[in-house]
Amino acid sequence: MLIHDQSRPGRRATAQAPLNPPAPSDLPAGLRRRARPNLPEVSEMQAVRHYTRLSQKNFSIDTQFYPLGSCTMKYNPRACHSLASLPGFLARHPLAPDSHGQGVLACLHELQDMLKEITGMHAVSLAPSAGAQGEFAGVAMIRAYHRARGDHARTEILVPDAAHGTNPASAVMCGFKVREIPTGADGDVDLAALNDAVGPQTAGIMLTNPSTVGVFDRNIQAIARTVHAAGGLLYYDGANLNAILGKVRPGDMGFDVIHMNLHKTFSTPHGGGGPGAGPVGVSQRLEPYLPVPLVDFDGDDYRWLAEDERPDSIGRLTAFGGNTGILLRAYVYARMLGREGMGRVADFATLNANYLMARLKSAGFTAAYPKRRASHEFIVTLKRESKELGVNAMDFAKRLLDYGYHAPTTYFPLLVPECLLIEPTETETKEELDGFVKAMIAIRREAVEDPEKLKGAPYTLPVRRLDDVRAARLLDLAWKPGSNEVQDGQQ
Amino acid sequence: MLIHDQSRPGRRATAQAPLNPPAPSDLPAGLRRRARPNLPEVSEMQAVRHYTRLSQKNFSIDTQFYPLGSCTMKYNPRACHSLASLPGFLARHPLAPDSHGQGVLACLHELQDMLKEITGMHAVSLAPSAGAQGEFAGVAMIRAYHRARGDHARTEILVPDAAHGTNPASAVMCGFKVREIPTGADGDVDLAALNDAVGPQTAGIMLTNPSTVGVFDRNIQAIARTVHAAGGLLYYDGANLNAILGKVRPGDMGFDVIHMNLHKTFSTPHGGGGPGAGPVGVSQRLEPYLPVPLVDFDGDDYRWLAEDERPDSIGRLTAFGGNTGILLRAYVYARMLGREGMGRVADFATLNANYLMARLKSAGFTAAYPKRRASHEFIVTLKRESKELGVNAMDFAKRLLDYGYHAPTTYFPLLVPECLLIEPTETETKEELDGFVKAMIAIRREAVEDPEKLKGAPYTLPVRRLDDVRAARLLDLAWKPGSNEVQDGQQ
Amino acid sequence: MPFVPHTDDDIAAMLATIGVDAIDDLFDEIPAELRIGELAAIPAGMAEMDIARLMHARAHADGQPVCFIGAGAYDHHIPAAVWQIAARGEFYSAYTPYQAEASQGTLQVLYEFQSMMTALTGLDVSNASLYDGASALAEAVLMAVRANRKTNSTKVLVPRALHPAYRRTVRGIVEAQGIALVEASFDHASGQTTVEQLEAIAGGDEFAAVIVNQPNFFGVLEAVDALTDWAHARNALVIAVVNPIALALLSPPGDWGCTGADIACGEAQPLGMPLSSGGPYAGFLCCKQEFVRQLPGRIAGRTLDLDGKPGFTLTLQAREQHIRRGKATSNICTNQGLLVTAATIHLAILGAEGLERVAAACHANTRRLAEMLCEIPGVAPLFDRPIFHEQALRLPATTADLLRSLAAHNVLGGFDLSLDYPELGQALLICATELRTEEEMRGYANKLARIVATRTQAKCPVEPKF
Amino acid sequence: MPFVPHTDDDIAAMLATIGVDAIDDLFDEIPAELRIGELAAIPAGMAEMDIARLMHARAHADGQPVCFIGAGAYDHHIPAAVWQIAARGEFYSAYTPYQAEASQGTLQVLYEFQSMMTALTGLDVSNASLYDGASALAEAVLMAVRANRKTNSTKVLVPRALHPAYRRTVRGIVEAQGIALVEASFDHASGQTTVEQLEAIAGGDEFAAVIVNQPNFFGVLEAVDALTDWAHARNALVIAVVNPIALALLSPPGDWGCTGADIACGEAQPLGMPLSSGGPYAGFLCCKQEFVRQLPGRIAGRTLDLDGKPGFTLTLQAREQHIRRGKATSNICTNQGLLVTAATIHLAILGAEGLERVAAACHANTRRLAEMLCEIPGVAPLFDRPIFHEQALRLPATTADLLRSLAAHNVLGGFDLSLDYPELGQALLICATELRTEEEMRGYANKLARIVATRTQAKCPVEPKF
Repeated sequence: MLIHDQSRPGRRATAQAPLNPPAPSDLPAGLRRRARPNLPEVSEMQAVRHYTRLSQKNFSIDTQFYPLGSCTMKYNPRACHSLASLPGFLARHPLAPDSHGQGVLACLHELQDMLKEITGMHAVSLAPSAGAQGEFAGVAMIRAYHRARGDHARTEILVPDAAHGTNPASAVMCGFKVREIPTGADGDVDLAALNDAVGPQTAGIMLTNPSTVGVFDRNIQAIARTVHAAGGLLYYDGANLNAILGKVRPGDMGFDVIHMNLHKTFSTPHGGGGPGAGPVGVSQRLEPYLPVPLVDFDGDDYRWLAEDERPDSIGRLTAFGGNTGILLRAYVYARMLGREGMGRVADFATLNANYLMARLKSAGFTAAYPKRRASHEFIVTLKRESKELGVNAMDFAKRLLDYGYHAPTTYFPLLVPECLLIEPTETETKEELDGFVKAMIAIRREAVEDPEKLKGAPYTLPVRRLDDVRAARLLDLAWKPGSNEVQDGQQ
Repeated sequence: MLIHDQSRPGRRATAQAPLNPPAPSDLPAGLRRRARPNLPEVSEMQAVRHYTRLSQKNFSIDTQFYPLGSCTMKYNPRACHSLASLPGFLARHPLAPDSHGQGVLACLHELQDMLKEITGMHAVSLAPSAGAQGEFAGVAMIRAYHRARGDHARTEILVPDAAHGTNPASAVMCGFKVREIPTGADGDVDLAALNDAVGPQTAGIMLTNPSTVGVFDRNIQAIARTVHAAGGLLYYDGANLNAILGKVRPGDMGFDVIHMNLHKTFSTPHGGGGPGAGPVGVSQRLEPYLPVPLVDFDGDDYRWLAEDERPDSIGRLTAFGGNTGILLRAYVYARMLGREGMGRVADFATLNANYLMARLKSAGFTAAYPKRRASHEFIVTLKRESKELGVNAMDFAKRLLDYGYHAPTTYFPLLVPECLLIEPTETETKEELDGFVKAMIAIRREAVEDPEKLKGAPYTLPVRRLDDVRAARLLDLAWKPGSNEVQDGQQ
Repeated sequence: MPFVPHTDDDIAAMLATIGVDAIDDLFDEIPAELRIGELAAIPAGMAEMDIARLMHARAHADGQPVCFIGAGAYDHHIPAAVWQIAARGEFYSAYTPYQAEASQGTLQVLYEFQSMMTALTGLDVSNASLYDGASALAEAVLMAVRANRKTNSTKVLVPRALHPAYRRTVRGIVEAQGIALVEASFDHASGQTTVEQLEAIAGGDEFAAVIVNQPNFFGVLEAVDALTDWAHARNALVIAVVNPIALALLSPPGDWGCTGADIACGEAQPLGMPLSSGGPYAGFLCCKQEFVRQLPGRIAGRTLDLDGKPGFTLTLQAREQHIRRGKATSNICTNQGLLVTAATIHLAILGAEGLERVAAACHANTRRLAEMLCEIPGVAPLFDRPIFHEQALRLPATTADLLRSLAAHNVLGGFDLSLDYPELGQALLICATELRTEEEMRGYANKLARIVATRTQAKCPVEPKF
Repeated sequence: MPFVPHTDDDIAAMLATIGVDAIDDLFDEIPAELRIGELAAIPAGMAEMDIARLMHARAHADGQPVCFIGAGAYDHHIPAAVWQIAARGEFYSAYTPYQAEASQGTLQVLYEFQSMMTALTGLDVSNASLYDGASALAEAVLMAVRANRKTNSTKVLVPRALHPAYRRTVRGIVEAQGIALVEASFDHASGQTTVEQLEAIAGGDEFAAVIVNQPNFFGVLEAVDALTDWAHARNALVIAVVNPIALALLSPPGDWGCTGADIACGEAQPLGMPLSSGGPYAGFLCCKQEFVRQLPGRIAGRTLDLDGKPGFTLTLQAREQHIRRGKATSNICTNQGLLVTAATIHLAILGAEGLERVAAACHANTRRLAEMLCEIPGVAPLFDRPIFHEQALRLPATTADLLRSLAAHNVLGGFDLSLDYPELGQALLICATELRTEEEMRGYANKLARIVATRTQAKCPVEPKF
C-alpha cells in the first residue's frame, strides 16, 4: 500500500510544522499556486509505521550476505554513521567561513592525504559525488591536459569491452569518441588489439585493474608503456580498489588519473543507490586541472580552494563541496583500519573470493577464468546449466533470494555468457561462504529435478518475479489521484 | 540461530575494545577467574546482522496495530528518543553535582509540576522505576502514614478482584494482608461488599479507575467516603490514566496516593518489557513520606533532595535517581502535547474504544459490559464462540497475528471468561480499527468453517504456536557449551 | 583486524581448500616490482572509542553559529523520525535495487518520491534523484538539448540571477559537449530577469532551452509566466529551477505560462537533509511525459508480479549507462538514494499543509529580519520587487568585513553578493528559516548595528579632508 | 492535535456509529462534579522544533565535565552499533513478549542475555532483568530469605563496605517484610571485610544470607572464598554483588569458596548503558538451579513450536504477580527490557576478550591516576590491599571543598567518602575508565595539586601561632 493510499484530507503530523506562521499575504496572487500539491496527509505514526515496514522489505548488508560483484557490499561500520552525524558536523552551512569549519576541513585534508598514499598519486580532489562523476572529472582532466598542450587531435578514449558502462558514458559526456578494446581469452586486455588501436587520436585509456572479469591484468606495465608512448594517458577506474588496497598502487602501475568509490572500498553506505563519493587522484602533470573545491593546509589553518585560486581547474561538479557527510564516514573508516588494516582488506577480500571460487569449482560449477587467481571477485558461468537444464543465470539469482542470499551480479560483464559475478568481500565469515555454496548446490539439484521451480522463483519475498516488460510498456511512474487500478492485496 | 552458535574461538570486533591495555598483573592470582567466560566471539557485522534480523521477528507499535488492553500501546514520538539522547544528557554521571545538572533537573522539576496538575495531587516523586515500584512506594507511604500516627492495627489492603496482579503483590511486599473485593455485574465495585470489608484493620484500598474491565466506576465518591470514614486511604493505580487525562483527576476523586505509568500515558517506549517510569503523587498528608530523590527549586537553582533532607521518606527505591532518561522522554512528550493536547488524548482514546466496541457489537461479538460506555478500553467475551465453536480466546488471539494485528490482552481480567481486553489508543486511525473488525469477522467465519485452522495458528510468523508446558518442564533457560540439542533448522 | 572475521583456523582451512600456502600467494599474478611494502604515511589504526574522541573534538571545533545564510542550502527543522528511519540498516546498507524482489522497500520509496515531486512541480514524471541541484540543472540542460526537436540549437539561455555556483557547475559539465551558455542579465532596480532583457540578448538566435528560476538567487520573484511563454514562442524548452519548500506556496512549473515549463529541477536539501557542509544532498529532475525517455538517472515504476500482485522495479533502464553504455542519457549510476528516502519520509510527515507552514514561517522570518536590519543606517533592500524566503540588502560598508566581524560573534550573517555580482556594490543575501527565533534575529541586528557604527565612526577622522 | 490522526469526517462517522452526538457524551458516566475544565497550569503545546531547541539548550547547560566518579555507574565506551540497533522500532516500541510468536526477537535477546549473564557469573540461571543493581540486591535478599530452607532466620548480614545507596535501597524495600539487616564493618587498614569481623558481629546468630561484594565499594578486593565458606558453614546463603566488567578478570561468584555463591546480582549499566543521570539502567540476578523457582522477574526459555521448531517464550510465569498475585515472588512487572537488549548487543560485540581489555584498561587508568594524585603532598591510598578499578584516597583538606573547586574547573574528581564513612576522615573514591586519557588524568592531577597548595598555603598565615 502506498503512503498516498493512507492519506485522508485534513490529517496531519501537527507537531512537525511551525504552529502559527503569519500568512504570506505579500506574495502576489498571480505567482501563488492555485491548489495544494497532492502530497499524502498522514499522521506521524502512519509515516513511521509505513516506512519502517517498507524497510523490512529490503535485503541489505545489515541483514543478508550480499555477494554482488563489482559493488563491494561489505560491512558499513555503525560508528562511521554516528560520528559523521555529530550535531557540529550536520549543522555546518556549506558557505560558513573556514574559521567555522576547521574540524571538518582537518578531516577532509587528512583524507586527501591518505588517498594520495593509498593510490600513489600526487594530488587528490574529494569533489566528485560518485564514481561516475569521478570518471567524468578524470576524463575532463585528460581533455584539459591535451587542450592545454594544444593537442586537439586526441578525440578518442579506449575502453575495454569488459568495462563498466559508466566508462564509455563518461567519455562521451566529455566529448570523446569511444573505441572498444577486446579482452583476451585469459581475461587480460588483448595487447595486440591495443597496439592496433592506439595512435595520435588516442586521448587515453580507461582501465579497471583488477578488471571486471575478476583478474589482475598482468600486462599492466606493457599497456601503460604502449598508451604513454602513443601520447595517451591512463585512467584508473577505482571500482575494484578493494582488491589491492595496500598491495599495489595505481600510481605505481603508471596511471595518470584515478577515481575511487568510497562507498565501495571505504565502506560508506550504499543507501539503496547512493550517495557515494568518487574522489579523483592525479599525477603531477594533471594536478592543475583537479575539480574544485580542494582543501589546503598552511600549517596553521585549513581552507577551501575554489575557482579563483585554481584557474586551470576543470571546475565545479556540484554547487558546494561534494558529499561531505560521506567523506567523513570514509575518514572514520580509514582511521579505524589504519595502516595494517588496509592491507588486510585486500588480503581477506582476496582470500574469500579465491576460497569461494575453489569451493564452487569443486562443486562442479564453471569458473569463467579457471586458471587465473580470483581478485576480490570472480565469474561463474552457467552456460552449461543453461544449455543442459534450461535454467539461466537469472533463475539462479532469483532462487538464491529464497535461500536468504542476495544474488551476485548477473549478466555483467557482457562478454561472459550466463554469468554470475561474485564478490564476497572481506567482512564475511567462512560459514557464510559455505552456506552460499550449499545453496548453489541445492539450487542446481532443484534445476535438475524441477526446473520450473527455479523459473517461478522467488517465492518467499514480498513479491514474486516482477514483470519488467510491463513496467517499461505501461510506465506507471507516479501515483496520481484516482490512479490506483494497481493496488496492494490486503493481508 | 543463537549468537552463540555463530561464535568461533578467536573471532572478535577488534575496533571495540582498547587496543593495548597493560596487563593487570597486580591482581592476586587467587582472585582471578580461571577461564574466560563463555561469551560469543563474533565480528561486529555478525552482531549487527544477528540483532537486526532478530528485531524483525517482533511485532511493535512501529510496525503493527497493537490493541493490548491495559498496556496503552500508542505511538512513541521519535523526538522523545532523540532529545533524551542528546550527548549532554547521556554523559551526565548520576553523582555529578547539581551545578552540572541544571538542564536535566529543570526538566524533571517541570515534569513533577505537570504531573501534579494532571493528577490533582499535592506533590510528586519521580523516583519509582515502573508501575509496580510506584505501587510499592504508594503502599509503603500508606504504611508509613498509619505507623506515624501509631495506628498499627491497619494490616489489610483491599483490592478489587479485577485489579492488576501487581496490586496484591505490592501490598504483600509492604507487609500487608490482601482482602479481595468483588466486582458487581455492572462492572463497578460491589459497594455492599466494600462496606462489609472495611474496618479498623483497613489500611487502604487500591483501585484502578477506569477499572480493568474498561468502565469508569460511577460510585467512586461513595467508595472514597466509605474507605476514608473507616480510616483507610485510597490508592490510585494509574495504569488507565490515559482514559481520563484532562477530564477528571484522581485527586478530585478523593485518592490519597497515585502512581502513573509514564510508559503508558506519556508514551515512553515499552522496549520489549521496559524500562518504565512510575512516578507517585500524594495528597498533602502523605507528602513527607515520598520516596527520594525529589527535585527542588529555590527560584534560582534546581537541586536533588535526598534522605538527609527528607527524614520521613520511605527511602530510596534504586541506587540513583530512577529512570531519568525515560522521564526526559515523558517530559518532551508532555510539552509537545501541552494543555490542549492532553485532553485530546482522553477524547480520542475513548472515541476509538467506543467506536471499536460498537462495531464489534454490531458484528455480533459480545461485549462484557454492553450497557456501559467503554473507557479507553473494553472487553469482548468469546464465551459463546468457545462453547458453540470450540475455539477459545487464545485461538482468536493467535490467529489475529496472522492477520497482521497484535492480539488484545487475553484472559485478563480473570473475572470475565474467554475475554479479550481491547485498547486501541488515540493514535490509531479509523481505517486501522475497521481493518481489525474485518479480521475479527473473518476469523469467526474461519472458526465456523474450519476450527482446526484457528487451533493451529499462527502460520505466518517466525514460529508456530509454542509449547509453554515443555518450556516450564524442561527449563532450557541459558545456552551452555554443547547444549544445542534444540537448534534452528536451516532455511 | 577490524571488520575481518577470520580466525586462524578459518585461514588455514581456506588456504588448504584453495591449495596455496599463504594469503600472499593469491597476489602472485601481480608483477613483483609493483608490490608495495606498507602504506607508511597512513597512521596506525584506531579503536572506535579513540576516533570517537577525535571526531567529537572536531565537530565541537566547528562550533554552532547562528546561521542566516541561505543561498542554496537551508537550515530547516528535520523531524526526528526522518533519520531514525532512513538510517535503519535495511535502507542504509542496501545496494541499488537491481534485484527488485529483494528491494521492494527502496523501490516503493523511490516511486513515492517520484509521486511527491511530480505533485510539487506539477509535471508528469520524476527521476529518482541526481547528485544535487546544480548537477541536476546540468543534466536538465543536456536533456533539453537532446529533447528539443523544434530547433537544432545547442545554445541555452542562462539568467545571471541564477545561483553563481549553479552557473559554474553547468558550464563545467556541459561545455565539453559543445553546448553554449548565454548569460542574460537582470534589471538592477527590480532584481528581475525581464523579457526585454532576454529579447535583447537573444536577438534572432535560436535556443534549445531557457532557464527560469523561481525565486531567483536574490530571492526575487520572477514573472515566470511571461518568461515561459516567451521561451516557448521561440521554440525553446523551459527549464525551471525551483526550491521545493517554496513550491508549497508558489505556482508549480507545470502551471507556468500557457503550457507549463518542460523540465523542472532543483535541490532537495530543504526536504530533510542536514546542511552538512554541502552534502550529501540530492538533485531532483521532473519533466513532461513526452520527454521521459530523455530523462537521465534511475526511475522506479509500478508493475505486477507473476501472481498479478503489484510491485515496483527500476524501469526504462535501456536509457542508462549500464545497458546503453556510450549512448546513454547520462553517465550517472550511483545517485543519492538514501537522501531520497529521507526526503520521502520528510514529505510524508509534513504533507502539503506542513510544507506550506514551513514556507510561510521562513518567509515571515526573512522579512522580519530584513526589517530589523534595515533600521540600521545605510542598510536597505537592494531590489524593489516581492521576494520569497531570501532578501538582498545593500550595506554601508564592505560586506566581507562586516561578515567577518559577525562571524567572530558567532553569527553567520548571510551570503556576500559583492564577489559574484560586483555590479551590485556592497550587498548581502540573507535568509532566516523557520528555526531562527526573534531573539536570534534581534541579536544579529544589534550586533550588525554596533559593527556598522564602528566602521562609520572609524571613517570619520580620515574622510573629512575637503 | 499532535499524534491524533482523526479527521473531521472520521469523527462524525465514528460518533454516528456509536450513536452519540459528541465526544464529550462518552464521558457521561463520570460524575459531573468531578469533571474539570482545562489543565491551566500545563503550558501550551510545542512543535517538535521548539522543544528541540529547549532540550538542546538544557543538555548543553549540563556541560560535559571530565568524569572521575565511579561509585556504581561507569563512563564506558558504547559501540555505536549498540543503540542504533536497540533503538530500532521493533525493539524500542514492542511490549512485553506475552504473545511469544510475535515477539521472538525480544525473547531470543532475553535468552541470550540470560546465557551471557550465567557465563559471566558462573551460575546456572539468570532472570531477564530488574530495575537496577540496588533493587536487584533487595530482590536477592527477599529471595534468599524465602529460599533458605536450612534456617528460619530472617536476618541478613550486610557489609558496611557495600555501596551506601545499595544499603539504603535494600533497607527501604525489605524491612516491611520483617527482614533484619545486620551491618558488618570492615578493617580500617585493609578496607576489607574480614571473617573475624563477621564472626564478631554474628556471634551465635543464624543468618538467612550473607552479602559479599567484589570488589567492595572502596575498590578493595575481598577474600571472597573465605567469606563464602564462612557463610555456608553457618547455613547462610551467599549473595554476591558484582560488577560485570570486573567479572571479565575476577573469579566468578559461581566459583567462590568450595561450592560457590548461591545468588549473584549487580548493576548491568557498564554493559552499554549511558550514564544518563542514573537511569535507565538494569539490574541482573542469577542463581543456582535449585533456587530457580524463587527467582523473581521474567525468565525466557527455549522450547519447541507445533512443527517442532525451536522458539522462545516467557516461562515459569506461575511465580509472577500477574498469575500468582499476592503470592508472587515479587511484584515486578515492567523490567528494563530495552537496556537488556543493549547489554546483549554490547556483550556480543565485545566478547570475553574485549571485556577483559576494557577491565584491564580501566584498572590501569585508575592505578595510573592514583599514582599521579599520590604525588600531591597529603594524598595517599586509604587502604593497603589490592584494588580493582576504583581507588580510595586520603586527602589533606576537606573533600567536599576540593571537589567543588575541581568541578568549577570542569573536573568531577570522584565520590566523597567522608559523608557516608565519617570514620575514614577526608577521603575520596576515584575511578578512571578506559575512556580517560593520560592528558585528562594529568589535567586532574595538576588542578588538584594547585587547589591543595592553595588550601595548605591559606592555612599557613593562620596556623604558626605556637
